[in-house]
Amino acid sequence: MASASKPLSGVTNGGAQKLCVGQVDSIMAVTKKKLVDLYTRTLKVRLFEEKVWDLFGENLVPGTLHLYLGQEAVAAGVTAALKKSDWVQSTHRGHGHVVAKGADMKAALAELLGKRTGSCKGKGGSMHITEFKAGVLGATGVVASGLPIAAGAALSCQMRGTKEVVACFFGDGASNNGTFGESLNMSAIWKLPVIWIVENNFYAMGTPITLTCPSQSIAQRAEAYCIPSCVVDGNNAVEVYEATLEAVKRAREGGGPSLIECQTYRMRGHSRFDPAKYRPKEEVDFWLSKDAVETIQNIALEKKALTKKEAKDIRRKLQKEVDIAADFAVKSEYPEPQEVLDDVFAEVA
Amino acid sequence: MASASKPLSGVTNGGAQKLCVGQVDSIMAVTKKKLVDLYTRTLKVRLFEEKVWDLFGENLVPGTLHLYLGQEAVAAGVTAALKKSDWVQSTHRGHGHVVAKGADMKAALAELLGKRTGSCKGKGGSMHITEFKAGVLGATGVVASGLPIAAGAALSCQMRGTKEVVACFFGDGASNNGTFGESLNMSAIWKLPVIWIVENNFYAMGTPITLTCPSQSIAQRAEAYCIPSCVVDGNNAVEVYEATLEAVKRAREGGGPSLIECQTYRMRGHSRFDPAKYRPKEEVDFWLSKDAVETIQNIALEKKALTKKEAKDIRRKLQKEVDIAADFAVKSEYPEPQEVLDDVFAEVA
Amino acid sequence: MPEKTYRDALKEGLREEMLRDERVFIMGEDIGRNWGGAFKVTKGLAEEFGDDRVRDTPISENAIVGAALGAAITGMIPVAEIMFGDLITLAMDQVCNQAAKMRYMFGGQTSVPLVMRSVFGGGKNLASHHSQSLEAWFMHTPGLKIAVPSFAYDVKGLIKTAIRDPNPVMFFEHKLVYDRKEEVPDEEYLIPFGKARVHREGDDVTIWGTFLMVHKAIEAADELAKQGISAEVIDPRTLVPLDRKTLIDSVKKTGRLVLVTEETKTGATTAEIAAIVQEEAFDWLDAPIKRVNAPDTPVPFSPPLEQVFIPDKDRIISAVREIV
Amino acid sequence: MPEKTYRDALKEGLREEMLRDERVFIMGEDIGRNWGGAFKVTKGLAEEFGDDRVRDTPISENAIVGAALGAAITGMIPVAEIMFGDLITLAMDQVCNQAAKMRYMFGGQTSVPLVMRSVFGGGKNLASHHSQSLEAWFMHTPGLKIAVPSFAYDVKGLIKTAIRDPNPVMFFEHKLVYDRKEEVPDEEYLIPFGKARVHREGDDVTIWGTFLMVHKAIEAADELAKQGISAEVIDPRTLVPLDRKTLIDSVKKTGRLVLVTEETKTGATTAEIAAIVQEEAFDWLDAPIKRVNAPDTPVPFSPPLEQVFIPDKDRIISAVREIV
Ligand SMILES: Cc1ncc(C[n+]2csc(CCOP(=O)(O)OP(=O)(O)O)c2C)c(N)n1
Ligand SMILES: Cc1ncc(C[n+]2csc(CCOP(=O)(O)OP(=O)(O)O)c2C)c(N)n1
Ligand SMILES: [Mg+2]
Ligand SMILES: [Mg+2]
Repeated sequence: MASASKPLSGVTNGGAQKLCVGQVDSIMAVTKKKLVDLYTRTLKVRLFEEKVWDLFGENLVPGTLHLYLGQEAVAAGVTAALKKSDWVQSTHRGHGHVVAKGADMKAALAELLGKRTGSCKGKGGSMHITEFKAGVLGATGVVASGLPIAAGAALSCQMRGTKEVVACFFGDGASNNGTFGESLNMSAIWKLPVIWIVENNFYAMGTPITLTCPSQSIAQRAEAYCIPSCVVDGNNAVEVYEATLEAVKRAREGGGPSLIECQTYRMRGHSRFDPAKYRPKEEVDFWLSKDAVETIQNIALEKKALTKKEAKDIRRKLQKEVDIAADFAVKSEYPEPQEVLDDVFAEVA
Repeated sequence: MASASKPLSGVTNGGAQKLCVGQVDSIMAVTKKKLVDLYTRTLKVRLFEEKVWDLFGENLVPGTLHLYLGQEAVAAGVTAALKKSDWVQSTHRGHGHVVAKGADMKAALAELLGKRTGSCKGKGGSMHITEFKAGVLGATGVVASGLPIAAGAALSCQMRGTKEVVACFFGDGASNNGTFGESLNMSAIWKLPVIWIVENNFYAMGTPITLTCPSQSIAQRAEAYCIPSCVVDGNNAVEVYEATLEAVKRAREGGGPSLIECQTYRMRGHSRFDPAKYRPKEEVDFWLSKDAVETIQNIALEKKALTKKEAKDIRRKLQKEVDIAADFAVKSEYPEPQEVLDDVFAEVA
Repeated sequence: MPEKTYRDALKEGLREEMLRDERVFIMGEDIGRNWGGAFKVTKGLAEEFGDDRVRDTPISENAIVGAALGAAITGMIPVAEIMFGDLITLAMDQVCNQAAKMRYMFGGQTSVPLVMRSVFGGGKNLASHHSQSLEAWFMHTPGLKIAVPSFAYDVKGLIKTAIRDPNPVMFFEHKLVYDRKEEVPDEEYLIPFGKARVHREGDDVTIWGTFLMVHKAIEAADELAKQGISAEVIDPRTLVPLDRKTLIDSVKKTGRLVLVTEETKTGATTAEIAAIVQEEAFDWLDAPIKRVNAPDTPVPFSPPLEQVFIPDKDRIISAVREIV
Repeated sequence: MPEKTYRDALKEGLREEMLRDERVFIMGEDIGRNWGGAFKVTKGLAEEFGDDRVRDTPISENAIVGAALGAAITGMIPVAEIMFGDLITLAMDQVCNQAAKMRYMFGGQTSVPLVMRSVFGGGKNLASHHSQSLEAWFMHTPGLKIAVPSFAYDVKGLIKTAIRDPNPVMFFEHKLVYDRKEEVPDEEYLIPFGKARVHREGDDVTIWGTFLMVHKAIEAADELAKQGISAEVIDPRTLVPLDRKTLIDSVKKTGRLVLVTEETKTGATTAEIAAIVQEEAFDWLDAPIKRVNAPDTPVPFSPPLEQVFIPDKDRIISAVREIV
């Protein structure tokens, strides 16, 4: 019988291992334009999240907060491989997905602040930050609850014959929930155009993956359903992009689902008040040295997709956008109390 | 990337394939005494179920009925590898598990008839037929709901240090439910003494497994959790027994869970009124030719564990036991109406 | 007008909507050509509309509802079936946290045109896991509409309305009424949500109930009439929205109310109705509102036990006689 | 007597029971040494009792409850934690179909000494998936006992009683009371289930409520007293079993009742209480029973919205003034 393998952990497996068969292994195939795109998306998410952190420091963000800081390359790489008309399903750690998919940062920040100009009119906040018209199916506070919804959206794409695809983000912890198997199986038997994106940051809150996952990778679980899978460095937007591109192609051509495990790491704690003392220093250091923004910036510079000046200009431009968005959000009004009753039901035609 | 394999079906895979590594491949290792035990258990379940079918024909069995006819070798082989103090978790198709584990047939039949002498005092019926003191944790009407309970019982065995093990039965259909992954994972990370017994009869009600399972075997899903697994001929009690024995040994020694896929077939429809017209004739014929009772009887005769006369004597004795049990059940009283209120809560000490 | 069973009327409604709008599709366990649904409601539809639009699923309740939800918010109109109401326990997150709340928590960005069909009730000796009546849970979940048809005419008109509603609708049926017949027109008709049906008019007492209990209430009313008691029988047809006006007006007329459902008593829909009526018609009530429900136990298997578990005509009559 | 927070009192209760009986163990997500529970209730227990008895689990709610159930019927006494009450949606099958019904459907063959802890309530801007109050679902599920402690003294005595009860107990806490302090003895004590606590005695009106609303009701009663209205405040402490006597006796004295919980109104526990009281004290009621609840919406995120969503002292006072 097959024997149990050494468990996965944040230090030992960090982004090194690749299980992809047929993955484009060189970034040569990626155009310069795409490298700039990846740099821009990664940085945009970073700057957005840093702003959120600032606003939180100013006590302007109610409730809790699951920052995407550290994992930017995943959202950037995945969304860079999608069309605007494609869909993403987000999680409780959703800011990055939404921003990278092209949501309006003004509405997104206003939502985090609970303003009526927010994308959810202040009803959702951090855990439900969503912009439907940007192709976000929803951020959800219930871990793993997005998977069946993504499967269904993919079924809808298939039935409507639109060639749209769905990328569904979820965490390593989410893969222990029952919906994981149900959804993967459904996607496999119906050959749904969905790409399962595991953001393996090696922790679910304070619980290290070694306590809850017996295998070397989450990707291994995809094989149970004959779903092609791979493990990539989730801090390298190019790797994420390439793997996604292949999966998107397969999905669009009717080849069914794929699973991509992106190994990455949270720069901060799980949520707003978590100092994350449970993580070994060497592990934290290892990952902080693999910064997502620096990584893509270095690649882009090295491949001469960007000059240092261009990189700086992009940063300045993005920073300005973020600042304007924050200004908008801060200045926006809170909803009126009676709005609590709105939007429970849609009007019957 | 791994490619999708040809789907499983009732004809193509019938009991042939073996994935067990290290499985004892010859029945030489099985003692004559054990062969007699296996014959007796298999036959007992068969005779019990035939009696149930008769009683049902006489309109004495209320509600629905999921007969175990055809799958007897699974319950027989598994329970023969267990001690009396070990546990089994049953399903909606539970008669066979309960009888094979040694439950009182009088109480079991009385339960099916809704009598107050039934093991559940008539409260449970076919879908909840259970005899706790025989080591049955429960039969359940909710498909796949037994898996977490079995994991928990195994956790209890481990924590109490009793060396007891738990065998958990469930169907091919059940392996598509969320609890499957949750429970297997839990058993793997905690190395629980549980043996997952998939009774793959290739259908969930009228739905053939080809529609709901993308892989060649259910056993393949165990690998996702690094759980050793194998596929055996579920109509051959010896094969089932041997595989279980190995798994029990592993579990008792602290080696954790195993999964055994027993490929088998329902002799009749899913439930009381199902004519099962959706099954191809060649498939039905194939499986009926692999009758569980005949198979073990032939092996036992061949291995000279039994003479024909002894085989007949055992049959006569068991038939008498079953007849007496049926007589008891038929003659027993129904509960009094006011008993509807009993046993909601246990008395507080 | 032709007589049709509840089952056939329901199927007709589904079929008409599938013909009308190709976005409508059905998914669930064993609803397809091999079985046609556990209660044969969808029999023949796979043959007519194909296996894609009448889609057999794995035994994955939470994913069935979740996938239907995902399809609903991206341009389809799914009708998801959960084979037994007892099994919605496995899909409560997708039903109550996702489908019910999605429009609200996303600030109205999407609507959720999703129907979830399932079946409640005992009477078939199916024991604790296949006999419950759990509608109260969903009535307590803001964002869901709830249909509870008891008659063939209603089930057809309501399923069509449900499918056209841009909100998640729990569409609950009852095992023991599938075979009941009623006149059902062949022409298209819709029944609006939130409009009760008054089956008997009366002056002495109002009886409000759902599912099989509406039928029992009618029987009780007929028998009470012979005893000189005139009972009004109200079937709400939908619990959300709830037709309060018909009920309150009736209570203002009769001054007495008996509520009857097959649910276990504590926390049943009848509790909510009692609370509403005493709030809105306190001064008109001449006696306490009586609740006739199942006892607070799981559903037992054995026929004599199940028989006392499920309320019947006699219990309704006794309750009426206690307050009239 | 020393003052202790609700959180610490609860932990003390858990700890005492773990010391008393080695079959008692705790399992749940992030309850162990790295986090100590989302609300820090179990902080330090893993260090004291080891990681086996204070067991971190994967994010597998249905299996957490199911596994605890399997352990409960084979000789252990598990306390399973579901991190947020909203997530019990994922475990409804194991809670309501398995744990609640097991003893009954197996005819009394086993008892189920299982405690399921979770936490309800808003007030922390955690939005629709982390703020609900779903106790009504469980009150409508025969076979479950339900504790709803609102005070430090109660939470300790009740958790100990829950752990010693041979039946499945839903033990619900409230996010906003963890930090509240009360005098809590160091000596061992148990609080029986089914015994309400009367926080204020009064003659003009009875106020019955749960969780944070008990605290609000007390504030309201204090303010009403200044206005010359004497309100009796009753905290049931357990919903199942329910102390009807204390409540009915009080209503018979005051003739007026206001019910207040943080649940969304339709189908809340307050509906059941209203139904009971009008059944049992109809002739003593001088005015309709008032229900003060949250509106029938998901819980909104934005502070000004959540603030009007959750009932407060003023709404309680207004309700009282409407009927006194
Ligand atoms: C079903 C469910 N269980 C528990 C929680 C509480 N919770 C919120 S985030 C989280 C950890 C999730 O881990 P993972 O899926 O790895 O995502 P990450 O936070 O690491 O991005 C938990 C347990 C929840 N929100 N939903
Ligand atoms: C969770 C759940 N979903 C659906 C059903 C209805 N149902 C009863 S048995 C069954 C098929 C089960 O198939 P399988 O697990 O293969 O077991 P088998 O009946 O073949 O022994 C179904 C769908 C149920 N009881 N529980
Ligand atoms: Mg994680
Ligand atoms: Mg099967």
